[in-house]
Amino acid sequence: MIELVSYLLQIILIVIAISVVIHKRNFTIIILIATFGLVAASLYIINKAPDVAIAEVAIGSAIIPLIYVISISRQREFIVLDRTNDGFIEYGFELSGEGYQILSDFVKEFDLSLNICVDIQGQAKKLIEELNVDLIVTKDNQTNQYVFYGKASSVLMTKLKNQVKDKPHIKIITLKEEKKND
Amino acid sequence: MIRRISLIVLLVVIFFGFLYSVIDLEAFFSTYGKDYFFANGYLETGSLNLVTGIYLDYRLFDSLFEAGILIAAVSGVTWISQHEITEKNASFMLDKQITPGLFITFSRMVYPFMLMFGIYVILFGHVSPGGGFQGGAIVATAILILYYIDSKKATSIDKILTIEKILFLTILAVGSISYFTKGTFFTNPFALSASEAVKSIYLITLNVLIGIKVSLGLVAIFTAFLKEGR
Amino acid sequence: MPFAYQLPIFFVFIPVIFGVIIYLFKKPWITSLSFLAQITLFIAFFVYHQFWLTNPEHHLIVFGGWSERIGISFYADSLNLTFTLLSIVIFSILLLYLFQFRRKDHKFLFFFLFLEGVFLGMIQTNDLFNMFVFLELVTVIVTVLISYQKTGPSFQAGIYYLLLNTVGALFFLIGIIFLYNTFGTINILLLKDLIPLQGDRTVVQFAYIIMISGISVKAALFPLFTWLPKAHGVAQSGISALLSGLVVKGALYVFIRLNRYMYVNVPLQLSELFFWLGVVTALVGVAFAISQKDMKQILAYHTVSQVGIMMMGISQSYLTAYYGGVLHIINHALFKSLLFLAAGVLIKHYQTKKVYEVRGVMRTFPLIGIVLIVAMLSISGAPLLNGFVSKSMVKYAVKGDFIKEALFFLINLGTVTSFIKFSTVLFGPKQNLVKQKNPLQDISMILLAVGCLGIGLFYKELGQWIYGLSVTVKLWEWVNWLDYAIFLAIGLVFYHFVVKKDYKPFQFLRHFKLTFESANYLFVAYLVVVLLVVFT
Amino acid sequence: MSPILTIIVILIGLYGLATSKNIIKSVFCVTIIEAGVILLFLNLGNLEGGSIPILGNVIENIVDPIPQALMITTIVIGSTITALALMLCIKIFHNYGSVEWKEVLGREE
Repeated sequence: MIELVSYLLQIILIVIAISVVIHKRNFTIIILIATFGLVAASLYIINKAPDVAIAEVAIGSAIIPLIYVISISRQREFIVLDRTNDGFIEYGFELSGEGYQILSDFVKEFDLSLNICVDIQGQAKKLIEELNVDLIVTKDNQTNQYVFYGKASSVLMTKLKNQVKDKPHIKIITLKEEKKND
Repeated sequence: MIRRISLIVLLVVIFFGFLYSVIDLEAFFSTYGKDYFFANGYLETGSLNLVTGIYLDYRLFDSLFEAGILIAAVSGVTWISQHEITEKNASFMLDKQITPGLFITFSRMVYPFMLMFGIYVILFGHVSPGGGFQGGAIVATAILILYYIDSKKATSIDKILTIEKILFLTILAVGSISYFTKGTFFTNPFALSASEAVKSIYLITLNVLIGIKVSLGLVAIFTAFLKEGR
Repeated sequence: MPFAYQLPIFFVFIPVIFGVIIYLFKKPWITSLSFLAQITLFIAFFVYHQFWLTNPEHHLIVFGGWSERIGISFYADSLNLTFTLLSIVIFSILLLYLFQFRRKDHKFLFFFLFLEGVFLGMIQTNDLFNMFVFLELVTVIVTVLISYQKTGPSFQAGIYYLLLNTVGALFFLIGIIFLYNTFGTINILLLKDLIPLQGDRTVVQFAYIIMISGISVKAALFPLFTWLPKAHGVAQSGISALLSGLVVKGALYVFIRLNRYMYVNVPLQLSELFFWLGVVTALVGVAFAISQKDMKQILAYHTVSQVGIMMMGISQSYLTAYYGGVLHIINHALFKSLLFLAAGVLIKHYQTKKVYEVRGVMRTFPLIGIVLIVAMLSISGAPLLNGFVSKSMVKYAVKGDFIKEALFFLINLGTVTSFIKFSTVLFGPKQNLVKQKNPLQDISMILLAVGCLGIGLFYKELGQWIYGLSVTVKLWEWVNWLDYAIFLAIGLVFYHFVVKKDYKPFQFLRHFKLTFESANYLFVAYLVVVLLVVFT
Repeated sequence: MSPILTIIVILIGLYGLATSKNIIKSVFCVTIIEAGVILLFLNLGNLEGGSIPILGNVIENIVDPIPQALMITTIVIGSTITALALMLCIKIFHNYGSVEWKEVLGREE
């Protein structure tokens, strides 16, 4: 009887492994990895290794999927620091305004999740490099243009650039990372 | 597309290599280790659970450097995720969602049992299945549930890291006490002929030390991930 | 049992404990404790060496007094003592180089000393699973050191290095599993006697294949070396000197330990396969090195080609060629770290990594100019220096077979041309650059240069002292000087007419990028090639 | 029979590693290979059968305890490597804006 159960579980393991390899969306893969850990732990018990099963469940199915969730949710986050307090982005119950429109279209197209924050002080260059802020929106009073500061090495900046080409009153400046050689 | 097919062909060749070697292995394999431990594993280490006996006494050197790899990874992760900007009051839109009430009450209910089970696994590592590493991981998951109840109570990572390093030094010290009693490093300081209760003192202290160190390490990794870029 | 019997354990734990202490206490003077660690290591090594010579029966230390077949054990033979001495010397010289810049950085010194302790452990251990744990530990710490600057490219190089080496180490673990289940023990010395008894079983040969291909990922052999130039281009010069000077050597040491000390007289001697693998690695490495413009990339690809030459030496059972390979490992550690350190100083002062933008080093920084000349002469195998000694010993592996000799000539020619390209840095007018006063850095570079010269001149006495074998390499023969002069001439001609014009193939090689999945594809292909060679 | 099924899991992980366009997918596949290796070792330790290696009540034959002790170390090593790799992934995303190998490697100049 135990032999049958172990063969069945191993076939389930192979099916889960194939589905992890083939699947595209990262979020569902986390669930698959958690079940993979659980099935593997039950197989360890069948092979008479309770110690390893406890370790696999505690680490492989509890902490590691949690870390995957955090890191994948960070991958889809587009942090915008808004420093133009003149209605480019209105903060009512429901966010609106022309700036918000542009950003939400851009974010929807690359299925990122928009994260607008207001009150971070500090020099733009350092913020972008250290605090992983992706975009800083400021208003240039002389030319009455909205200036977007971003990271030069980021692929999103190039995508944002060719999306905003047709709008005259928005300018994009990408900050180059200075060379830190020893 | 050709690459995938050729990859599958290569993997099939490797599979046959594995296949022949496993069949050849099943024909004749040595059980020297199993017989040795079954015969005098309990007598020499004093722990009923032979696996704990092995990684706390026979192969303590491995467990020391397993704790070492945990220290290196934790310090590495915290160093990479650190940033010098002191603005902590950044109220980010995403973090404003508060965890749903049901989840909080349920985790409050589960939290004490998880903690108790983790401590049981650490303390009775040499009798029932379990031990320092598994118990530490369970205690770490219990502490992570605290983050769900309210994530403002995040402790400072630097304090955790210093405690972890001090624990690493104490584990080294406990491991090398045996040099004074038995003349060799990394084993049970009590004589082979000592009673099982005496020997289990050493096993329990090592399990507790490793358990605390592993739980602190995993909690530090988790807080580093949570605080990253905030 | 005298205290000196347990010393190898202190080799591992002195740096680890000092590293943790430096991390714990925040006072600025505590970082000078790292020098104390190096000095105690030197003293401990020489005390142990005397003990090791006097009583040969105490070479094996089993932890916990258990039987040799059960407990973990350290074994000290002439091979791993030389590697221990080499790594202590290189680590202390790099500490001298880095100290001025890293005086306040407790975290960095913690990682640096922890890596030293773990590396010394990996060299001395006599237990396969313990070697696997140390391999993983070295991979983790080197990944953190590579991405220490927290710039974009350093993260990408760090994760590329981490994942590729972890896959290699996992396959090393599968090999251990098969060995454990067939012989019941994972103690290398015991396996050396047990393996010949069942040498022809498919399990034993398959375990050998899996372990060797797992290790050759870390040793940067032909198809799997793509992680090395990425890691070097990004890491600081001190770290890349450490990486190519020592970490690659660790993997080669494990290769020797498996190839000569475990599978000694098993019928499947693969020396022919690994010899040709070494030749291909050397040729590909040199081809890439000639086409590069970035100083660090040139040196990184040169490490790959020198690893190929070492592989040609180590894989031979012919004694002089084997000892030539081992000596080349030691020489390469010296002159390659010297080149990286000098390149680091130049990059810091000229603020550029491109070779053609740096000019006039001889006049502005005379010390670095002399040191660079010594290093470049020894890497290209000029007589009177250590490169020549080991290369002429490795030449014994090539004697008598015309094709092999031609290929060896081609490899040396490539090395000479690319270092002629590198030496264009020296000439040119005096640049008005202020030299930042850093006495420690200069001392470390001078020490390395003296090391290169020393081995080049007194190789006979050193050979006697360590290996007790007498090797006569005709140093003062005029034919060798003539030989080297011809090399230089052909190299100059080749450089002016071919390399300077920067033809299409050179551009293609420079912009050649291998993504992670194709690197793994090559790893699978490499595994299958070794499998087929053994089983057919 | 059962060790061969675990070998298939290892080879699937290797296949995934050699065809994954995404960095996070590669980290998933390393976790799969590692779990497969652990299962292989425990299977080979349990070829003869026998009971759990805890000597409480009288038993006549036990499973080999050494593979279990070694595999606890491998699980901890695997989890630390996954944690380090994922932290590097987050930092890569914030620097390059994407997690695809081709885009990340292509932007070096």
